[in-house]
Amino acid sequence: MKAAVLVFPGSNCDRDCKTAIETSVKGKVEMVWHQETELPSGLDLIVIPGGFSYGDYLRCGAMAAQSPVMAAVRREAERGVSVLGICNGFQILCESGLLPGALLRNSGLKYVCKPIELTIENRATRFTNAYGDKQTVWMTQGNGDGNFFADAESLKAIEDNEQVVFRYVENPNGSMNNIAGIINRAGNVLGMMPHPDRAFEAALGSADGAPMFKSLVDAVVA
Amino acid sequence: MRAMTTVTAPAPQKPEKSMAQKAADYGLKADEYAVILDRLGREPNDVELGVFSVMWSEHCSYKSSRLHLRKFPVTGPRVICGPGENAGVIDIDDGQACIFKMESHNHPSFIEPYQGAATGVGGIMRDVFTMGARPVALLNALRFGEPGHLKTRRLVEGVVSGIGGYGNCVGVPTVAGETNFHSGYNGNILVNAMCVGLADADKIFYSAAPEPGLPVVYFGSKTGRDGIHGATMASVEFSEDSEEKRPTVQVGDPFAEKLLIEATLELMASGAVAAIQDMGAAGLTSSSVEMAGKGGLGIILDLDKVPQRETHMTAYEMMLSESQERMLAILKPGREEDGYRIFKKWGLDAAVIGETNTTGRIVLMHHGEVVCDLPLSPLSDDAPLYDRPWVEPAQEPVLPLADVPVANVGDALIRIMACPDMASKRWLWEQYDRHVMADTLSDSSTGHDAGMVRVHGTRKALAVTSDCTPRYVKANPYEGGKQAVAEAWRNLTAVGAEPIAITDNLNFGNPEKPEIMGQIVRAIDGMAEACRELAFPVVSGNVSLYNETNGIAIPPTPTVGAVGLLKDYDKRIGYNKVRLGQVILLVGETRGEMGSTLYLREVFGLEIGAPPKVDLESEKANGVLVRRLIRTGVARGVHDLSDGGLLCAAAEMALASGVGLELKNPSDLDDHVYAFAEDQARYLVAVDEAAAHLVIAQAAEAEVPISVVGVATGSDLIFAGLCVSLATLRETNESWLPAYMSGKA
Amino acid sequence: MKAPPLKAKVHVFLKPGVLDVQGKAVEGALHGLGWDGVANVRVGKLLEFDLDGSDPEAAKGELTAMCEKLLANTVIESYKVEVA
Amino acid sequence: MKAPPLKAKVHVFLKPGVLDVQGKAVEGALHGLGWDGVANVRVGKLLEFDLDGSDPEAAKGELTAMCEKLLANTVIESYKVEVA
Ligand SMILES: Nc1ncnc2c1ncn2[C@@H]1O[C@H](COP(=O)(O)OP(=O)(O)O)[C@@H](O)[C@H]1O
Ligand SMILES: [Mg+2]
Repeated sequence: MKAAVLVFPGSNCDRDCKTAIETSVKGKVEMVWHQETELPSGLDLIVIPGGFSYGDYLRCGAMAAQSPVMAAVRREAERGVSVLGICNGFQILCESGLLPGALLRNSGLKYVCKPIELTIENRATRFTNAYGDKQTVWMTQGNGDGNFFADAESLKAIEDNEQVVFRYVENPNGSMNNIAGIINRAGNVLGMMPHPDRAFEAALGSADGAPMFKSLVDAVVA
Repeated sequence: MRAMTTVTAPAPQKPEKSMAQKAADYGLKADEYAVILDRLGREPNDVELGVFSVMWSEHCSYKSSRLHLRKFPVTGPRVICGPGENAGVIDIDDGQACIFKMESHNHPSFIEPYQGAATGVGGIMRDVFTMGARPVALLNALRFGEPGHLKTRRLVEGVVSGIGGYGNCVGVPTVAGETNFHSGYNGNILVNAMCVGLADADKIFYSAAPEPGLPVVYFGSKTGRDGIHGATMASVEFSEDSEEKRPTVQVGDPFAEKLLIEATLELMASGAVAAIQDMGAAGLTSSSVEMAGKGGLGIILDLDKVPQRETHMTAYEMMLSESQERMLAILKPGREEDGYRIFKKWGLDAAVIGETNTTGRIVLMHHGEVVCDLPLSPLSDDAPLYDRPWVEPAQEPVLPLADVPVANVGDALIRIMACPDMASKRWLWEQYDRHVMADTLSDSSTGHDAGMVRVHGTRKALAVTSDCTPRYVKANPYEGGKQAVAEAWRNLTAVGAEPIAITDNLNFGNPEKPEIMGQIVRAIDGMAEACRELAFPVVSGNVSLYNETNGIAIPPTPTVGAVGLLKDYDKRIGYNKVRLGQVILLVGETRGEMGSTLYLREVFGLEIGAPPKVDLESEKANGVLVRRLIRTGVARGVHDLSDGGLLCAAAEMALASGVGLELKNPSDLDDHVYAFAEDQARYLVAVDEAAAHLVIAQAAEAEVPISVVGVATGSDLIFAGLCVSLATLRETNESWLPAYMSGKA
Repeated sequence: MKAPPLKAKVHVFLKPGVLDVQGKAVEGALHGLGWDGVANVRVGKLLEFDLDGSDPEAAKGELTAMCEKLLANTVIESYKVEVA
Repeated sequence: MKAPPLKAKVHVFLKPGVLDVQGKAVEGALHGLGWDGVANVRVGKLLEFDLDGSDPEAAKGELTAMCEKLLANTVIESYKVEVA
């Protein structure tokens, strides 16, 4: 698998994503600076990593969404390339309109870092195929703005189209409908708050993130 | 640039004070000022006086403690660089090095808890990456006033969100720490932050300027009027009028820090850096003076070139500003362009602001005039060094067991597990990103005695901990100093790591008082003794004195931050995986040390009695045995015994593992003594039933006291008529802090 | 000589349907301190800056563009612009 | 019937000279998007709420007390209050 991990000023999970892909599926990973206007050719996956792009000042992900590289991501996404946004990456995807909704301040108003249990709501995506019959998985999460919001109409559409991929078993932040991760209508852009990139081997407390990368590899082969 | 010899004083400020008066205002003593006059052969001007006052402040010169800090052992087979640089450096094999240090931000955090704590974290990270290391772990040791005190809740709220706000954004996991509450900190809280980084052992960067004629580059954020006189503020007592003296608060920008880390490491990798130094306390002054001074050179700076955030800044303000996220580097000849390319990429302000030379002087130009021209050597060589008078500090007498009041063991357990010092700090550490960098093996939440992070891409891991038991140090500074070191050593041992070296943060009151100076001297004696015996050298540290308000000093708090190495992280252990049927062994001797225990304080409100004696021989022998049990895979769970003694350690083990423990008292001691004595050098070790006799034999052979104290069974904690469910215990331990923070406790 | 810049003000606030958790927390805290008469607290952002130009109307157009592009997330936020 | 509440506005902003990290970042982003004419961006908070009472002057006093006690961090922030 050939993947690109985007790097914005303030990204801090860029290396984690690279390691996760290399470790779990031996993928080839290129780091791409936010000023680039083109992405490498032949990508199977674009990862928008977690962190605090531009300090998360103003609004999480707002300034990163305006970066030159995001125009290229939009083009690739339209061509059907897989795009995975984790944490700040999810916020950037929402801010750039590639995913519906927005992420608000956590209802407790605090940054929350903890292992969290998720139900896999939709196993029929290229990101979740390899989870098999697994009902729930553990990953950790760490964010201050993970409270998913969409207006009534969008939320209904998200649910009706089975775009919810992960839900929290116990809601940590006030997210509507316990939403932890959603996918776009076309099924190639996924955003999620929990970190598969911190759960790719047992030593880290959970390896439940690894099947996500395996799914993507399977999707490439298929 | 060329140094000129005439010195033009900056425009006089309105009601002109005499220089001697100003010197006093800046915190210089009359005899210190006399030395300045003597060395210069003339009166200093404002800028020069400012430079002297910060360089000779307690914070920068260590004038009260330097003499005693020399007692610390600072060398060892793994020490690459001991105290004296920005941080200590140790060898962790395979050409890799670990760089770490701890530092206080006590005064700023009391004034503005969020920014004070945040900038404390930022400052300590800069000390570490300045030497070429990528920061990989953060710790913090916090001491707050009593929960009922008016300011405490707001301070906890602010400090914790400041630490999280900064570390989380930069993207370095906060993996361990400690938090105490005591009325002794009502007027002066302690915020000690530690940073641990990784570097290649042959790519360590130092601050000494290597040769003349090299460009001096400033990069990072712009300079504003932040925290002017912060270093001298950190060297005076608080009083009623501190509010007025209060400097403009420094505001941290963690985003800028993240960019600064990446740019600094990239600049270093490019080969352009000849020497480098962060701008910490006393900013541009201490960084330029130290770089030139350590190199035996001179330096000239043109302050007009300094990137400035505010208009009309004076030379004095620029030299004393403590604006955050700034660095000073000396580049190799002709490498300015490399620098500018990297700074531009990361969006940082940068400028060549000066040059090294051979004059042995620091010369500052502003608006085309020389505003400061000082010889460098007096700034460091003639810095005051005090052998302050001290008296042997008062010591709590040994408390005979017969005088220890008796409580119901179950009631006492609940009281202690729920008390502010023992209660779970989940509310706090859930606000810290503990997993970023994807190498965290253990952290505050996992049930280990130390935080552990992998050395990226290897089988190795670093174990880190921070420890001090101020009530012991107060009761007996010498034993308490020893204990802080021993507990840190024990915590590293208990996860299976080889303890390597420590950093320290010596927090005390006013050293001009002989009783306080006595605490400092004796605590250092005790620490040094323990470091020597345990082959645990001190490689970096920080001293914070004058932690007093209206004449009341904090409890003496010499915090120890320690680092250990695991060669194979699969051999790590915690107390979170004890399984039903396993046997619980107690390693170490229980004589019944009840003085200065949590039992006395929490159940009876008594803060009396000599603290537990630290026997370094047994500490070593017991630790070596425990490490062997871990290495050979026999130990299935290990927890050191500290606050609250055996029963509290057992309770923590049961909670972390989710299994019940049935314990007995195999000794002649009364149950309440056996349960809550805080004898040192002890561990609880869980082993498979079949292995127990073997382990006991091994211990006997090593002449280490060991006894069977229980077995893992059911879902209750059982001891001497006490039976409490894990659910109740958990509720007891978890509820205090969140309830307190929401105003309900 | 350069003309003095215009003074821009941009007020960004959550749309009525979006739960303002910060506002709610402030309200709770104010009640806790005894200010019971406080209700419907909303917390918004106020950005102030200098803007080159001399035509306030044109400037307003620019500000609106800035809001649409960056300063506000119109999924959840509304904005008002002002130039003096 | 109850009188309609007063409308309170509280503007909390960093004191001059205090580094405004948000403002700095927003300014950088706006420049990056081509709005070079923007300078001195400062980001503040604007709180709006209903307040029981009928005397705007008395209400202003209350608001000031709220700011001193809770709404502003007076070590680094200033505030302005308004009642309508
Ligand atoms: N300020 C803090 N920051 C991070 N972790 C903390 C803090 N305070 C306490 N902890 C964590 O809570 C746990 C219990 O703390 P403590 O009782 O002091 O540990 P010990 O006595 O084993 O050294 C440890 O994992 C510690 O790292
Ligand atoms: Mg311990």
